[in-house]
Amino acid sequence: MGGTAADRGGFVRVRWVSGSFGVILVAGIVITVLVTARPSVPQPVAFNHRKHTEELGLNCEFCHVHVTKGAHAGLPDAQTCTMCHQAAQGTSAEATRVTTLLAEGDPLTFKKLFRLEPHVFYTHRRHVGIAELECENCHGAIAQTVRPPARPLVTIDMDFCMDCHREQGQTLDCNACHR
Amino acid sequence: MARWGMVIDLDRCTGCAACEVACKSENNVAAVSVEQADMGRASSWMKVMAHVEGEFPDTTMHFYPRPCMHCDNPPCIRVCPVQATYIDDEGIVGQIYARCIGCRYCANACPYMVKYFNWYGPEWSEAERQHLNPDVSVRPAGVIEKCTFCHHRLQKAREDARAEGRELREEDYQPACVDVCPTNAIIFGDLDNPSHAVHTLKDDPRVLRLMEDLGTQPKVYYLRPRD
Amino acid sequence: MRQAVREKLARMSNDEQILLRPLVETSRSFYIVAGLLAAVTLWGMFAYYLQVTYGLGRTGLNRPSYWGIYIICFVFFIGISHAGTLISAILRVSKAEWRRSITRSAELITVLVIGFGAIQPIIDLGRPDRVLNVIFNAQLRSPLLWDVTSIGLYFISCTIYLYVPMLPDLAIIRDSGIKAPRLYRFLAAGYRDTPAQRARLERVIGVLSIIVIPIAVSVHTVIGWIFAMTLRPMWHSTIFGPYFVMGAIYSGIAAILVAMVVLRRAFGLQQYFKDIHFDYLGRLLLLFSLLWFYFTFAEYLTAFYGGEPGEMRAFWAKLTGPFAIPFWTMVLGCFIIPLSLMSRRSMRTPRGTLIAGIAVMIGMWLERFNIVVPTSVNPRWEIESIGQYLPSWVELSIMAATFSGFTLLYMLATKFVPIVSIWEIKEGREHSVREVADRVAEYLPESA
Amino acid sequence: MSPSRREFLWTMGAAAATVALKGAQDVFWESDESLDVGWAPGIEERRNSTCLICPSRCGIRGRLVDGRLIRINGNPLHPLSRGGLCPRGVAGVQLLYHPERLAGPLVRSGPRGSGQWETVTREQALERIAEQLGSLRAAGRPEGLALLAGYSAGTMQDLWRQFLHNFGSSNYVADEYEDGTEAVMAVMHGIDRRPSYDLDRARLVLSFGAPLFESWWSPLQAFVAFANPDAEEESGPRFVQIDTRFSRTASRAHEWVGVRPGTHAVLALGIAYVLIRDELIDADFVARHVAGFEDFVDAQGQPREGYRSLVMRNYRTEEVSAITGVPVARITALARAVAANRPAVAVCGTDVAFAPNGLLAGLAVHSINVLMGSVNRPGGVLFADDAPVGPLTSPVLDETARAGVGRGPIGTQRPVFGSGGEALRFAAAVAGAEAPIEALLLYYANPIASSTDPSVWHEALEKIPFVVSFSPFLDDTARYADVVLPDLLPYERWQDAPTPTSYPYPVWGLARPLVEPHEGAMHTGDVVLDLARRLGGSVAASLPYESFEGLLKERTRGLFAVRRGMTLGGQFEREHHRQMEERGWWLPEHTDFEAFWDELVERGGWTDLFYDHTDPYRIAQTDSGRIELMPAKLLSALAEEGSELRPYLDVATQTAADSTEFSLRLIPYRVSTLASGTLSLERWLAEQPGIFPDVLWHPWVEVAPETAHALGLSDDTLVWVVAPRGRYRARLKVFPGTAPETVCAPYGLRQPDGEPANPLRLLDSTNDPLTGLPSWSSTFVRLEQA
Repeated sequence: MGGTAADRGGFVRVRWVSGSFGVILVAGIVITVLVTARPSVPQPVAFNHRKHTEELGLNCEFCHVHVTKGAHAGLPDAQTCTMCHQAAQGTSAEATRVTTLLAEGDPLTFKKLFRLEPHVFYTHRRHVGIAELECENCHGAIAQTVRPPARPLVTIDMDFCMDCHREQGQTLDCNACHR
Repeated sequence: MARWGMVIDLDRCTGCAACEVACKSENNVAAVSVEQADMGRASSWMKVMAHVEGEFPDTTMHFYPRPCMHCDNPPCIRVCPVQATYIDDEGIVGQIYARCIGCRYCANACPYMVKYFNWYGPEWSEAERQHLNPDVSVRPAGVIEKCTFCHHRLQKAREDARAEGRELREEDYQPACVDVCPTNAIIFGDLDNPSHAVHTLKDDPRVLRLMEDLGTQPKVYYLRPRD
Repeated sequence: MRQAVREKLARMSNDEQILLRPLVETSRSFYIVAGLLAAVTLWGMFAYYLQVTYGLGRTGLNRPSYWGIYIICFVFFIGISHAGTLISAILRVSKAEWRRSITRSAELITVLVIGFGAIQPIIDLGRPDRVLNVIFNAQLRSPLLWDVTSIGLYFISCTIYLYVPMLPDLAIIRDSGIKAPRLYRFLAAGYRDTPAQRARLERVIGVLSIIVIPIAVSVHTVIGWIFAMTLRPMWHSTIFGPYFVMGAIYSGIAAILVAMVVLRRAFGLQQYFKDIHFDYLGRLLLLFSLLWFYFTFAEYLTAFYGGEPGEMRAFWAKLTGPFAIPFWTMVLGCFIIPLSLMSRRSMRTPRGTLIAGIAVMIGMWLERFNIVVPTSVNPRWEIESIGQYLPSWVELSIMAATFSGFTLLYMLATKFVPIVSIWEIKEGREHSVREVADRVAEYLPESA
Repeated sequence: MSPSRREFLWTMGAAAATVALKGAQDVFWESDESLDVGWAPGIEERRNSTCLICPSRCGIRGRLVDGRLIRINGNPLHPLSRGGLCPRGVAGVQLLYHPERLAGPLVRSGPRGSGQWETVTREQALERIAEQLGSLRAAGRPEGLALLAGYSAGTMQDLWRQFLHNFGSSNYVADEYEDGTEAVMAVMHGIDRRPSYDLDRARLVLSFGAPLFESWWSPLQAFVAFANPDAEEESGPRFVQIDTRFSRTASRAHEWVGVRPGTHAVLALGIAYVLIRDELIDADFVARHVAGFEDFVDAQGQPREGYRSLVMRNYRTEEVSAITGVPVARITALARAVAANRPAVAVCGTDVAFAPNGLLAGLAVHSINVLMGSVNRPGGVLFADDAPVGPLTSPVLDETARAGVGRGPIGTQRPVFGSGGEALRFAAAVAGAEAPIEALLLYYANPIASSTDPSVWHEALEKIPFVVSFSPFLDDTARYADVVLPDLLPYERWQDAPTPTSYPYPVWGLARPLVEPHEGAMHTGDVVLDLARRLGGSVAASLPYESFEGLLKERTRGLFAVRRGMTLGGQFEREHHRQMEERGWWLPEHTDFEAFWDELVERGGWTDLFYDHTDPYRIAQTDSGRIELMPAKLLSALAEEGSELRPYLDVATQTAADSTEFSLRLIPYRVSTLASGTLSLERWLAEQPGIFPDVLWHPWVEVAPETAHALGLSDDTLVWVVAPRGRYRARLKVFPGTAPETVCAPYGLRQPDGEPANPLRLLDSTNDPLTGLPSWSSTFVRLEQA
């Protein structure tokens, strides 16, 4: 209020003003971070994507079985892991742990890493099954990771979706994704 | 581009309300408590309205199933300050719940009263959540909601058609109320497509549109009772 | 009051002594009243907390009465806000000398009341957390957005229009050193009352008072349009713009009158709010009561003559139906009482105008009620059932808190700024008598 | 720059704001995520099954996502419902996922009705029941076991009957929807079966108070006929509704004839008068198949007046008009319409038979079908077959069982015709200690809520030491049980679902589990089989089935072997099959039973859309071999009882108000959305039980505007409906379609707190001595502001 006039008067302490602005700025950043930040996603085992994809040559659909027909790609369950890990694979401690966990009947519940806001309706079927998009388009180099990332590699927000839709000449109708 | 519309034959509607319940089931419309209902806060995107005339024994009663009219010139979308309600290219008036600020201006602007407000968050018990439709969001407290012509079904139908490499057929996309109607009183399709039933029915001499004089150009047509 | 302050005050002129005393001297009854008002305000804030926590379900709103107390209060408060600025601006522009002692109190009402009015629609929102969507996703076709724009503009210009003419007084306080030196040093913004500064100030005030008038007119026009742009019976009417502006000024005058009577009594300002002020404002009130009748009659006659079934449902609901009591009380408060009182000179006294002012305020609140609720509960489609609206205690508490919060802030403001503009009074004494004499002489034909 | 006090406050404020904002996000507006929508991965399927909620047994198609039942839609292959469904069927998802569903079996731990329960395992519950039943047999008193069963036509009913029979008890007590037509057919045609109505092919449907579009046997059957989906251009039959109430059916029928309460039959005979007078009857049919039309000489050699003389003498249109309130011209026009729109079928509704002299009234209504020759003809009254499923294993009775069965069912006073009002007679007999019942099983019956006299049931339950309920919910009667072993809900269990007899063709719908069964519940069919195994002896020997599913599959072999019919199919398939069968062909589609069974399960049932109109046994099986308009059995039964009643004379069932205190006639009616009348469970339905009037959740009564005005009551007032026998609270709705001086009261509703609001409890105890059915329209009430 009357900032310039006050400066002209030269009686307002600069420290006072800049100090409070600084505090407001910091508080704003803290609030924004707290409100928007997502907690890290812990996984039951340290899954090595690169080993499974690049080295063993498994395709994504092997574990994410619903990727071409479901809304969600699906996460592997203990059964899928048991196919190979019933016996310990390799020498790593983690591989041994997987075998032990499976033997103990641990369900190995993997958690969704890429989560969309609940008001976004996305289906893998449409994007992967029908439009045949590549996984890395949205998931980045997830197949190259050697340990489970704690946070998504790509920030998928509305702009991200819209940019691609525009490029591809796809629908920009709100109803297409929000309902 | 399709222009979706609906024709409701008042001669065929028996007021059984299957459409109402099918709509609630399809679109996760929660029932409210007794107290809330008494206050007039129940939601029913599709509502069967009764129109009674005359006294015993010369009474007549007709049932008007009333969904959103999906006007071509909707008064609701103009007044929305945040573009949370809009009309898409195919004439479906949508409501973006994630953007709505809950000012209820659209509800007041709609002469058909088809906009419903979530006074509280929906009351689903843990068990009831099992039957929620995953294709449709569960609206939070404080936003307006309304009939969408089961727009998600169009998405699905189009997806299926594309997956099978064919054109969208009339029967692929039918809203839940149309699907369930035991007397086929509700007919739905593309008003601009001559092969769809609604295309010819909309020019039937019995046709009546609610409050047509307001210039809203509703895309829900009623077929006047014959007698 | 500390000795030092008392001494400082004693050294000042008579006007300054009287007008600055409230800044440094606070009576016990002030504390009691302020405490009560603060309690009511806190209670209302608690009610709002509940509403935010549990949802708008805590109100009495429903389908089809989607709007209620909050929107009524919104229209009412924004209406009151016309008190100030518009009146003081018009009086300033027209160089009405009697304005000098009342402009400040009127402008203060304006600024505070806009704030309280503007938060009403936010209180009314189902999702107040998303209120910024109005900016991020603005949809310019919406009258609500016109409203946001014009109220925002109005608030800013009124604040400036309050602040700028306050500068000389703030400088006086700063120089007297009777209160919070640092604060007033900041507020006075280096104003030294040099002739150059004074000239620039007068020019700025002159420009502002002209700018403010169209903005004020636009604000209430747009509020009328919020209703008029829908197709609802009894809302969809072209008269709403001017009708709302007229009503706003009317309620504004009433609000000033009430405020003046209270201030005069509380701070002993009989010297400043004289009978002539009440007489003039009373005449203005009389004029507006007639205008009000004319507009209302025109509106209802048009609706009645058209006889459209949808309209008639709301029409008869007001005249003879469930809303007959608020309707006829409104007519009593807005027309019969002010007309019968203000048409008599003997009643254009502080007491008479107080009664008329309160009647008009109640009447105008009811007018907003009669616009919002009867139309809401009477849908256009006749087979739709007629609704009901009974405000809940949450809504009533928030309304009470709004009134008390406004009063409280107004009271607090009297502790920080002189409620009558010292410099304008001074200027009036020093220059105007001469200037007016000259000016009047100009009007007159040359004496032979 | 050291932090000043101001800066410190700012920081604190910001921190507090952050916390508040976070809190607001979590608490204030529940995040949608917590509702678990959009879960992963969302694999969908659709499965056909059959709706078990009301007797109509429509075909349903469930939409399942990841094993959850999301939506219930109609099964377009089902010949009766053709893809349509009523609101109750759709709301089934809320029944399945109802929060009040019992989590597991309960055993009473406090005194009866105290609400103190102990949760037990299924094994413990079964053990407990088997122990009690075993001790009955051990004591040689197997007839001390009784079953009260709601509508359960099909294998469940057969299974229960067989179980009881082999156990040694004849106390299968039915507590079902009745409409009295069974007795009418038994008397006139000698066929002990409810009639079917070929609505699809009729050109005029003359409904005497039958709630065709609301709570009839199968509203869907009426809807399909009304919409007439098969015909391209031609419109469906003309519906004429003769009703005391301006019901939903009346409003949507092509014509509504408002009659005074209890005078339906008089109007029927008035129509018959015009038909005979103007020679519009099917004289050929009458001459060939009907006895008793003309005056005749009975077995004793007494000359008797025939139907024609009685009608011509007593039912001139002027007199009928005066009684019924229908103008003379209207009666004539109705009769002419009946004659002009052949085939015309008269449907007899509950309002006709549920009255004093109800049977005689029913005869009068049905006589129109006989006069018009609308019997065993397309578009008329038919007698359909049951689906030819295989029989259960033939029962073996041991000594105990034979002795028990030999002692017969309890309840001394049985009606002459039909079995109406069986449940209440049973309760009265138990309450009156005429018959010691040691154990009562409740299967889809909730008499405390639905009975016209709950107090008798309270007394009866007091006298029965062991009560078991199989209700999945703790309903009003289950509260008084000793053991509650909840059944699986529909959509979780196997059950066969034959369409009701109102439909002219046998349709054997199959309900199969759509979702995983609830672990706390158990299929009552499996319970019966399990109990039989535990009880051993002849009971076990007669029910040697592993599971109920196995039993159903076994019986299905009958359908496979019969060389008729088809699994459900589309319209083209149906028509193709019908035409082939008409020409004597059968299309063998399946060489092995397994494939047949798989297809049956997949499509949702079996049907045979061919009806043999040439079969004379479908017209009459009386001793005379003709349709008897003056039924010999009835005349002799009346003579035996010394009754003064005479057919076609004492048909007006209207009684006048006998006091000024109670001056409004009560007309109870069944709400379509809650047709079972016992439970209002699904919230979607409870919220909007009727479409009109627009009342949510609350029970209501309807009165005419002038009646309300005279009483000084306005719309929406809360009133007491007071009768000499009791009172209940309801909302008053002013409805211009209601006849003056009457109160139309829906039943099956509850107060919001769950208390039944049942107008049937107010009924005076008059009933038809011939059928045992209670009277509906003879009760008078008054309204008081509550």
